[in-house]
Amino acid sequence: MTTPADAASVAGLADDVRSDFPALRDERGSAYLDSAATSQTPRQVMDAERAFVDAGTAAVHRGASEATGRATLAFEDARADVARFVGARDDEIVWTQNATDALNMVALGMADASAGLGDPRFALGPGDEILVTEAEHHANLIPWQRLARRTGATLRWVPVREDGTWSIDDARVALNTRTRVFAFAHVSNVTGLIAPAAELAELAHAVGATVVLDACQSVPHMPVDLAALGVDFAAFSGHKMLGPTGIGVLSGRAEALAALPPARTGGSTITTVTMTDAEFLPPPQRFEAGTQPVTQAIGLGAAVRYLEGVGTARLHAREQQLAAALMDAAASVDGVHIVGPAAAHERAALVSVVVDGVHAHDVGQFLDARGVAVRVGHHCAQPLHRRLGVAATTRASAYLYTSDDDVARFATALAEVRPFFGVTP
Amino acid sequence: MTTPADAASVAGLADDVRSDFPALRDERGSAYLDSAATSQTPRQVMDAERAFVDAGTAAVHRGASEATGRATLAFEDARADVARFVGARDDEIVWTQNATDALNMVALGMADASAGLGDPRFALGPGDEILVTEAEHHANLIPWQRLARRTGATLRWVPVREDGTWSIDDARVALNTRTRVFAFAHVSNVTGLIAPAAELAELAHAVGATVVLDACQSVPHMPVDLAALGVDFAAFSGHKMLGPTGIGVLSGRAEALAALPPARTGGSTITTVTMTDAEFLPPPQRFEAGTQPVTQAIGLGAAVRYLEGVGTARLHAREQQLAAALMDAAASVDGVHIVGPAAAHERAALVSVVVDGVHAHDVGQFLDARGVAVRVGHHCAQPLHRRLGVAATTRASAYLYTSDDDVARFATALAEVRPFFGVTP
Amino acid sequence: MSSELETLYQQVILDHARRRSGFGLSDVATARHHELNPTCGDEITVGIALDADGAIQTLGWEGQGCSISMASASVMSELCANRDAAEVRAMIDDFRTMLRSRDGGEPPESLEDAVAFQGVARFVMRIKCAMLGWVALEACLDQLSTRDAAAPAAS
Amino acid sequence: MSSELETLYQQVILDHARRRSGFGLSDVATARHHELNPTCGDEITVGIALDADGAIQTLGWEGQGCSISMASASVMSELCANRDAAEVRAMIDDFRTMLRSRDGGEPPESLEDAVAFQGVARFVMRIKCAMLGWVALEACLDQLSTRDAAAPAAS
Ligand SMILES: Cc1ncc(COP(=O)(O)O)c(C=O)c1O
Ligand SMILES: Cc1ncc(COP(=O)(O)O)c(C=O)c1O
Repeated sequence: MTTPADAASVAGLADDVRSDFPALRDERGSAYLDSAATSQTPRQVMDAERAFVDAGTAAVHRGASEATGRATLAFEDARADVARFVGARDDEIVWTQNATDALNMVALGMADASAGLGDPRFALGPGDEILVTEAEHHANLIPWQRLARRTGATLRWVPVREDGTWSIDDARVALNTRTRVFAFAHVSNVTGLIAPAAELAELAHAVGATVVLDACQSVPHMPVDLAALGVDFAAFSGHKMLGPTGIGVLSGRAEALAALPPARTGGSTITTVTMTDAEFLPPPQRFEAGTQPVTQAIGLGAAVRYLEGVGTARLHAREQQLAAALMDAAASVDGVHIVGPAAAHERAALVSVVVDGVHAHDVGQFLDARGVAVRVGHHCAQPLHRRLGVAATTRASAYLYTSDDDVARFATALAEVRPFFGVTP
Repeated sequence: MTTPADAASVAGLADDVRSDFPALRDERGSAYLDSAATSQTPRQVMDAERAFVDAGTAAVHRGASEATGRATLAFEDARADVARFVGARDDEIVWTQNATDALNMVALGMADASAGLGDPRFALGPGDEILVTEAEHHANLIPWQRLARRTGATLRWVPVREDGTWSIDDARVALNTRTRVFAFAHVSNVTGLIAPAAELAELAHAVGATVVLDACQSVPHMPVDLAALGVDFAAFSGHKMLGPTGIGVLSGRAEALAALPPARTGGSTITTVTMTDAEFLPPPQRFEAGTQPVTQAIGLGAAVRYLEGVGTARLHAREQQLAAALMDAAASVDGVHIVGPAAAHERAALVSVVVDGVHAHDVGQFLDARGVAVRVGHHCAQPLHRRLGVAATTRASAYLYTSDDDVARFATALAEVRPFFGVTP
Repeated sequence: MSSELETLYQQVILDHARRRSGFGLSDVATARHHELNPTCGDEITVGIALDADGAIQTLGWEGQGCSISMASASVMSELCANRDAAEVRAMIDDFRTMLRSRDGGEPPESLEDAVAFQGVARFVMRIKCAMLGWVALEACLDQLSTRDAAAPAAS
Repeated sequence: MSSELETLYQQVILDHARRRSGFGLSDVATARHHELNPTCGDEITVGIALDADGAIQTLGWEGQGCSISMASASVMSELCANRDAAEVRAMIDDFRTMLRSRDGGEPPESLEDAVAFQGVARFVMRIKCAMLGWVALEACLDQLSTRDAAAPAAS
C-alpha cells in the first residue's frame, strides 16, 4: 500500500484493500453498505489477535512473569498506536467496552463527583445545564438524561432543523454560563453532518463548559487530531474502525482525566486498599478496572496501523468521493428523499433516505435480497427521527473497501423498490 | 473427548486436551500455572471467532439484513450456551466487559435505585449494611465501598482467621436484619477456599439480604448451578474459562435483574426515547448498552461447549487431584508456608505460598526462569494479605490442561529458591 | 424477482399490506393493547370485545409499520373475528410456533391465509414484525380473562 | 543456573539485597518521600539532607520489598551520597534511561555499580522495582528545589 493521495490512488483504494477482507470475498458479489454500524475486519487484525493468543495469554500489569511482561508491552504498544492515531498522549487513552461505555464513564464519573466522591471539578447540581443536540445517538443522550436526574442539573439541547441539521449559530444560542457540559457528535450517524468541533469546543470553553465529543463516526473515517480540536473528552469504538468488537476508547485531556472520578472500580486501578477505602492510580489505569480487553486492544492496534498504512488523508479523500456518489445515487431515484445536508462536502460517506410509500424495513429487506446490505430503523436516534417525522430511515454507509460498483448496485436496487411494493410514482 | 469420570479418564485429562492449546506447545516444556489469573485458549475458540468474523460481521438486534439476522442468532445461541452451563435462563445472562464490570453493574444499579432512578427494591441508605468478607478480591470490595459512600450505608465484613479462611459461622455472626447485601467469592483466588454458597445464600435471604456471588474462580472449574445455589446475582469472566478477554457475565435471577436499574445506558437498551426520558427494555437487553462484544460472546460460547465436551464432573475430579498435588508440592519444601485451608477437598486447584526469607517477586522470577509461570503479588486482595502479614504471596494455579509434570516441575523449582537467594534453612 | 423475496413477500401479504382489513378501532372494544417494536418504531394497537359466549365480536386495529406487520394484522383480523377466545389463543400459539421454527415443516391448516407468513421464519429480524398484532391481540385476551378472574363468580 | 537469571540477579545485586547500605532514616533529613509499587506492595522511604553547597550530605532509606528494589536502593545510597544534587539528577536520568532501553547498548560508566541493573531492562515487570528508591530520591530533590524556589532569593 502507498500513501499518495493523487486521484488514481484515491479512486483505487477499494481495489487495493479489498483482498484483505475475507468477508468481502463473496461470490454473490454483494455490497456491504453498513460500515457506520460496524466495519468488516481485515485479516491483519485477526492475525494479530491470534498470534498474541497462541503465543500464550497472560494478565497485564499484574505479576512478574515473562509472559506478563510480553503481554503488558503488546498491550501498551497498542495504546501508543491508538494515541498516535488520534493525536493524544499515551496516558490519555482509556480502554472501554465500546464508545457507549466511554460516554457513560464520563457521565457516571460526573455523578460521583457530584456526590462528593473525588475531585469536585466535575460536580453538577440544580441550576447547572448539560447541553446536547437533538440529533444525538442514544449513547450520547440517555447517559446525560440520567446524569441530570442524578444531580438535579437540567438537560437542554440544540434543536435541529427540518432536515436534521444544526449549525454553530444554533449552538451559540443554546450555550450560556450555566452550561457545564456540551456533548455532541463529531459526525452524525444519521445525517452525516460534520460538526465544526474545534470552533464548538472554543465556544463551549468560553462559557466554562466541559466538551465531550462523540467521535464514533469521525475517527474511523477522517484525520482526527484531538489535541488540535481541543475537546476535553472523546469516545469511539474499535468495531467501527476495522478493529474487533469488545473494545472502545475514552480519550481525555490529561488534566481532565485526572479530575474525573472512576465510576467503575476494581483490581488494577488502585495503589492502597483497606477494607474501608481505596486510593486510585493516575489515569489511564484508574479507569481500567479488572482484566482488560487485552486481545482486543492488540487487534485495535493492528487496525490503526492498517489505517495508517492506507493513510487517513487518502482515506478521507476517497470518502468524500463516496459521499458524493451515495448522494447522487439516492437523488437519482424518484420518491426518495435524502435526510441531512445537501452538500456532499459537509457530510461523511453515509446517506439516510425516506422512500415514499414504502416502510424502511421493507426497503432494507428488498435491498438485502438484492445483495445490498444497508441499515434500517431509527439508528438509535429516535428524537431526531421524530423531528424528521418518520419512524425509520434507510441508511447506506461506506468505508475504504467500498467500490464504485457497490454504490451503483445500491442505486439500481433502490430504483426497483417502489415498483416492487406497488407504489406508483 | 469422552465424559466418563473414571480414574484413568480423570488423570488423563491434560493429555487429552493439551494439543488443543497452541500456547502449551512450547519446546521449552514450560509449566503454565497461572490459570486463576487467565486461562489459555483452545484453538476451537479462536476458530469460532474467526469463522464468525470472516463470514462478515454485523450489528446484532439492530436492522433487518440477513447478516444482522445471522449475527443475532449466533450471539443469542452463545447466550443460551452460557445460560445452560451455569443453570440459568437465557434472559438471566447479561454480557459485560469482565467480572469486575458485572459486579459494578450491580453496585451502580443499586446506587441509582437509592437515588430514585427506577425500582426502589434495591435502594440503600443510612442504617443499611453491605456485608463482604475480608478475603475479597478488590473487584468485590471497592465497588461496595463506593456504594456505601454514595448511599450512606455501612460497609461491614466477615473477618478472616490467621490462615485467611472464614466459615459459615463467622458469616452467621455478621449477618443481621440491617444487612441488605451480602457479596462474597464462591472460591477465593488466594486461599482457594470454597465457600458453602447455597447455605450462605439461605442465611442471607433469611435476613432479607440480596446475595451477590463472585463466581470468577468457581464457574470455570466446577459444576455450578446458579439456580440451585439460589444466589440473586453472580459474576464471572470469559478469559478465566478458556474464552477470550473482553467479555464477562452478570447472571441474575429474573426478578432480581428486572428490579435493577441499568447504570450504563445507550443504544439497544430502550423502547421509547424522547429528549428528556427513556423507557428501558426488559433484561438482559436493558443492561447491554451499545454494540456488544459479539465476537467475544461467540468465543465464550465455544469455550463453554468445549468445557461441556470435557465434562465438568470430570474436570472437577481432576482439579481435586491437582489441588492435592499442588498442596503436596508446596508442603514438601522447607521454609514454604501454605496460605488457606489445610484440607485439599476444601479448596480449589490453586496454592498460594510464602517463602521464608525470599520476597514473592523474587520467587516468581526464579520460577519463571525455570519455566514455571506463577503469579506473585497481592492478587488484588490487599486486605487479606495485610491480615496474613505479608505484602505478597506466590500463587500456582491449575486447570484442565495442567499435567502432573507441570506440578512436579513446580515442586523442583520451588525447592531451589531459597538456596539460590542464599537463605539457609 | 429473486426467490428469497418471493418467499417473504407473497402476493397475499403485499395485498393485505395495502388493503388492511379490520383497520380502525371501535368504541365498543372492552380491551385494548398497544404494542411497539423497539427496533424500528413500528406500533399496533388492537381493540376487541367478546360476546356473551366468549367469542370475539369486535376486532379492530390501528398502527403504522412495515408491510409485514400491517399485512399480518390485517390477516389476523379476518381470521380471528367471530371466533371463540380459546380457539384464537390456539391460533396465536400456532402462528408463533410457525414463525419460530427454523426448519420449516408443514404449517397447521387452521392458520389458513396466515400460512403466507411462514417464509418470515427464515428472516429472524422480521419475526417481531409479523407477531406485532398477534401479541397485542393476545394481551387483550389476557386483560379480559384477568378481569373475569377478578370479577365475582356468576353462579 | 540459567543465564537469564544470571543477567538479572548479578552477584552484586544479591549481595546488596542482603547488605542494604544506607538502610535507616536519619532525623536530620530535611526531605522525605515514600514510594509504593502497587503491583506487589513494595515500599521505600528515602530521606536526605543537603549541605550548604547543595551536595547530598545525608542519604538514608527504609522499606521492604524484593531483592531488586532493596539492592537498587542500597547501591543508590552508596553511589549518590556526598554528590552534588545536579550530578545525582543526571545519574537518576541515566539509570532510568538504561532500564527503559529495550535494546541494551553500553550503559554510561558514571553509573558504576548500578550498571549491574542493566539486565532488569529485559524484565519489564521489574523495572518499577529497580526504580523505586531512585524515584523516591528524585522526589526528595524536587521537594527541596521547590522549597528553594519558594524561599526569598539570597542576594
Ligand atoms: C475472585 C476473583 N474476583 C474477581 C476477579 C476479577 O475478574 P476480572 O479481572 O476478569 O474482572 C478475579 C480475577 O482477577 C478473581 O479471581
Ligand atoms: C454517532 C454514534 N455514537 C455512538 C455510537 C455507539 O457506539 P457503540 O455501539 O460502539 O458503543 C454509534 C454507533 O452505534 C454512533 O454511530
